Amino acid sequence: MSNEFSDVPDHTRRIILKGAAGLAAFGFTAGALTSAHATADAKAWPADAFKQKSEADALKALYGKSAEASDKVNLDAPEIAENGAVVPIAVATTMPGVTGIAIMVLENPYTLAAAYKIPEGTEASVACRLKMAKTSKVVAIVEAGGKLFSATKEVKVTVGGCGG
Amino acid sequence: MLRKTLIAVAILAGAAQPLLAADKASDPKADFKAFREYFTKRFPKVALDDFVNGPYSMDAGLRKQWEAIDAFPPYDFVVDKGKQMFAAPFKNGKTYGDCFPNKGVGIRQDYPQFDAKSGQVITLDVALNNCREANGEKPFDYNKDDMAALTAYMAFTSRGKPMNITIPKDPRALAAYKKGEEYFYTRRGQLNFSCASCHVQNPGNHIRTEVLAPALGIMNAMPIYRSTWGGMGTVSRRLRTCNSQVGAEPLPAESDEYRNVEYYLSYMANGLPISGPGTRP
Amino acid sequence: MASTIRVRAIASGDTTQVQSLINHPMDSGFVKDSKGQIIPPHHIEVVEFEHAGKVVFTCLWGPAVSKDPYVKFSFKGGKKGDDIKVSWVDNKGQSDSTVAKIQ
Amino acid sequence: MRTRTIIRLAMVVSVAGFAGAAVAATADDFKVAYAKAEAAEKGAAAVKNRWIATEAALKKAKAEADAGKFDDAVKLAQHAEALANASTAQAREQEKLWPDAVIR
Repeated sequence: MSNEFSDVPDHTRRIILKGAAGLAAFGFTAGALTSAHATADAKAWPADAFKQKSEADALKALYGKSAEASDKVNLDAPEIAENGAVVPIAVATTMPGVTGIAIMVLENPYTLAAAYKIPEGTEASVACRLKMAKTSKVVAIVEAGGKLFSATKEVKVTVGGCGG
Repeated sequence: MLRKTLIAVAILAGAAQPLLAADKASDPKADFKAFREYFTKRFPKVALDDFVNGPYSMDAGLRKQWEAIDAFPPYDFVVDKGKQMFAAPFKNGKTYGDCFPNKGVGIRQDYPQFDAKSGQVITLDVALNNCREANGEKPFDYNKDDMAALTAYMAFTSRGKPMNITIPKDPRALAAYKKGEEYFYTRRGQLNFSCASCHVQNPGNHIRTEVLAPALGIMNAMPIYRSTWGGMGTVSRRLRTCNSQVGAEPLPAESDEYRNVEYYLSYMANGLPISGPGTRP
Repeated sequence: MASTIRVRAIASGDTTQVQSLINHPMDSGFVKDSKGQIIPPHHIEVVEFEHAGKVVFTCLWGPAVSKDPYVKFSFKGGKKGDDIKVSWVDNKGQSDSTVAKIQ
Repeated sequence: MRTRTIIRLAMVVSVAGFAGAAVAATADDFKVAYAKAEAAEKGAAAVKNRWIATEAALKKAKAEADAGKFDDAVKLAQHAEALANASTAQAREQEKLWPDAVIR
């Protein structure tokens, strides 16, 4: 089973070792700037889907259909967010033929938080960090074989991530 | 009527007074032993070196989120900025490295220090500003991002190195230590809290929405990137926030009281690894 | 100018795990500044990861993605020494890109 | 215990501060009340224990006086004075009490 966090057996040791390793990593991206020319395609952004205020509307705008709950969708989210500004969320599935993953936060001003396109050869697993305005259900959507599957988990937020 | 109550309180306070501060001779070594025993006995499951991870040493749910975030922490950019700032020469061609032993790399664990010349405690932040001024540069604001970035980088180069605070045989050094201890245990603000109320008596417990960090090793994680701030903050910024949270007007950054309490707490953490820059909710 | 993009790509067997952190405010448009003025939305919309001329992962992000966003995914086919190209574009049309080596 | 008394005291003060005062207060009344509050707060500053609430009450008192609302201004100044005195009493008390809290 893939778990975003299980590959960290001994944190104390790791954090100490990281001092040296992290330093070595400094700037290794800097020199590469000149050879980079590819630019992300702004037209790929589904503006309409990101404006929706319900799960159903967002799904319709993004995929044009609705989702069914599935225990094969693995949503890893904290029970209580340490801070709504940075909530680590991971979604993974063992289903075949996955083409997309989306994450929704139902109580946020806009429901859809992030969507990912998964081409063939890329694993159906993603981890990211999201903002949550308040306690909310988080819904993970997996698009596989032309169908949508979902998993839901409530995340309690005591310190909201929308500032103020 | 009111005034009478006030007087009554004052008399009450003055009368029942079993212990006097003066009765207790300052013995940092004995304090150190008692302090350490208190935390290790109260939290037998927390590894000694783990106390430096603050609330994450106390709460499994928080820890998991921290580990996920710390795997590629948002403060990476701040540390990088600090590194560049640290290497950039002043107008006179010298650098921060010229002000410190070992060119300033891997030395954070030696601060704060007692400075015999000024008779005061010098924190890393103060040492950095002293360095700037000695080289004809304006000092940084102790509460702001530039100082946070510089100290974050310096802490980063000291990751894992044991805190190494000395109290030289100088009555002024001992007095500074003692003043720091006093500040730590003195209740203040409208809420009538001391630093110890939260960080000795209630580590691991929630206060409003936060899980309180243990006092042991609390300075080892400084400076800290707080999600609440959305950025890296200095020791000064954190201490001033602590004051505000108990309804006390914060003191000026790096005032005697703050430097002394940092001295006291850092001495208590001797031997524990530097974990800064830390992340906190 | 330092790159806004950090990449850690590590090959293990036939799978490459990619982690990336991007320096970006990701202003949601719901937060006020110290003067009480709404900070207008400013967030990354699209991030693309390319390997060997093929897009291996695309992020479509709204304003709810955290400041200095992070993402982790894995793909098959990469090997040590290969280039990974990362590029992003935000709602103001700003963009950045970088190339990193798979470790 | 004793430390709690101070907190309770501060609460009592805030209630008492807003009660009473049948006769309308004047600008001079405010000046007197404000001067007393400021003096009390100076005492708190001398023992490095100003409270945020005191500063806020002082500020608000001044604003009310500037707006010509002397009744409220006087009450707020008295409130600030009581808070300042309570914070000073807290600091004096703690000068003696803090060693009791030290881990031994």
